[in-house]
Amino acid sequence: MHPLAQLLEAAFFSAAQPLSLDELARLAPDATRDEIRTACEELREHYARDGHGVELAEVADGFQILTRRAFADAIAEAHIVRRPRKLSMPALETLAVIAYRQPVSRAEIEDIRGVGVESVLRSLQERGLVEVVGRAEGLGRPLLYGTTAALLELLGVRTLEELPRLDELSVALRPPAEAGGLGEM
Amino acid sequence: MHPLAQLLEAAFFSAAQPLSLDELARLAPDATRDEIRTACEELREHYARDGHGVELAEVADGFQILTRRAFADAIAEAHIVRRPRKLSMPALETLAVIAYRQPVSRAEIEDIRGVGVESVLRSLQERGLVEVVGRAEGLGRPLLYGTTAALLELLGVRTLEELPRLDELSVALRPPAEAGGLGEM
Amino acid sequence: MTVWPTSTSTDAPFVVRLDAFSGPLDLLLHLIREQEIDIADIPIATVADQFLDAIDVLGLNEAADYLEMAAQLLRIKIQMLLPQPFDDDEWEDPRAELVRRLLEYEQVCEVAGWFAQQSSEHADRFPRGWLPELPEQPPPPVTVTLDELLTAVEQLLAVMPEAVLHRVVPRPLDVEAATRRISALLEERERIGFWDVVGESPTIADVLSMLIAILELARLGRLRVTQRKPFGKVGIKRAPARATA
Repeated sequence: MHPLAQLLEAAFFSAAQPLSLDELARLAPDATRDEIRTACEELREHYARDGHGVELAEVADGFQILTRRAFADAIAEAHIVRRPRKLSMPALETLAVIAYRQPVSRAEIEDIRGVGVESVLRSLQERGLVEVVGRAEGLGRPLLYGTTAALLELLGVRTLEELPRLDELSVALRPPAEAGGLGEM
Repeated sequence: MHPLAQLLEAAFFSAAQPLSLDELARLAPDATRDEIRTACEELREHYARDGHGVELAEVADGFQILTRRAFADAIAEAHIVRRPRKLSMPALETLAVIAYRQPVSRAEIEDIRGVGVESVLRSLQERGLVEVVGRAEGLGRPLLYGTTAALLELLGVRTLEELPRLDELSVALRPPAEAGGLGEM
Repeated sequence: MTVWPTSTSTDAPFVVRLDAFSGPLDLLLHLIREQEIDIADIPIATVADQFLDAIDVLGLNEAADYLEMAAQLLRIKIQMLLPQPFDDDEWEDPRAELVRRLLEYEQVCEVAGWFAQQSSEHADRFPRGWLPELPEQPPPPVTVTLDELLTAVEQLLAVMPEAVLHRVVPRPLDVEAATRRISALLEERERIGFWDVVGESPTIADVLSMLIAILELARLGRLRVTQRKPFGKVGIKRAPARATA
């Protein structure tokens, strides 16, 4: 392997979270962005070609080494890793509304979901998937919520743009234009 | 790589501590100890031969994957594993009291938090989140503390008025309405 | 999306798990789908009745969110019974707003389902679990978010007597004595401060006993607690209407 790829591999092994191109660039100040991308590509191909137990994945605006899916059951059953707890349907629905409508107030979320979301919202905040991003103008200046990079990591996507586009959803009839639906992405 | 070596690589990568032979045996119940040893050896040789950024190290209680020493400095200097650190809960609580109550003396903070805050206060000052803003009247004229512009910047708000009002917080144990707040107790 | 509960027979279409629905819109959508109703032309009278039956069977007929939906359905049902004007163009379908909400909510469900699938697939790829120690280096920058600060404030405000009780209280709380002490002080003075009643160098048990006593007396209307500003001094006042004891 190219020395730059080795250095990147060492860095990925030292970090518990995805590393962005900016962070990788700090690691090798003499290398260009293109060289770093090429080295990442080399590492990815190496893992794929030589039959490794890990792979280089692109998530949350960065790169991260992850174990291959095929080994998940064996590792979890041997109690080496505990799988994260699954989110409840109310939590997922609340996340969906926030992801597409952010920044969004609690009242708006409750309006769309038709239920109170106070405790769901709090537990999503505790899990770091949602955060307060500001305040609305107007009466009472309610807090506004948005999603975090942790949500991207949870979903294994790089950016919010990778979420399904609303016009791709199977719901046949879109809401009237003035109603807006979940809002534009 | 042999499938068993791939499985072991995935397990070493995802484990929170070195894995002993016993633990590795739980991972692959069908494999003999000898086969597991051989697979570990294969993984070690693979890392050494192909020029990887990591190596398989044998430690007192088992095996673990380590970053090669040659790359440690570059990783440390790039602050890759030292992401901006979160403040501890005592620091956050002290900051919270100062933010909502400034200008405030150390004694008042300690009254509210119920613990000594000398060292927490010092480290908040060193980090530039808190500063001395004056002296109280009265006995001993104690120093008064307030928050800095750096804190507002970190919080992403323009003024202290943008912090949530206390009545907006979802306090679990709310006193009866007429009791106002738990405040100073 | 909710795993739709299966009916055991056509006579009992509402044999479902209690937590099967994530809200009234979810339940309503379930009824509509189960009967393959055209969402743009909902037979409101039928669906409203089914909705009421369902929340009754599910024991949800005390949940405000479901009751609100039931009320809305009944309102639409009545509006539908009113005679329609001749000019169709001017007639606004009373179901329109409900249909809009249902469609919007269907989108939410579809995205939530995608989230569930995506996160469960991704959860099978584990990140690095163990991080090696690195050589000494200057301390990293700190970060603090509004969220974290708020959590800290809440934690402070919540006080959490239970947590403290388990940890440090060396002797049981004495709320009764605290109550007596407050009452006695209020006999003497109309207004006292929290720290007056706690006294010199109180233990945590003293503070908690006093706190509980104050809250209880406040609840009973025997005193009033005031605080002019966040974290401000807490004042305790004799209740004006209190019968002199």
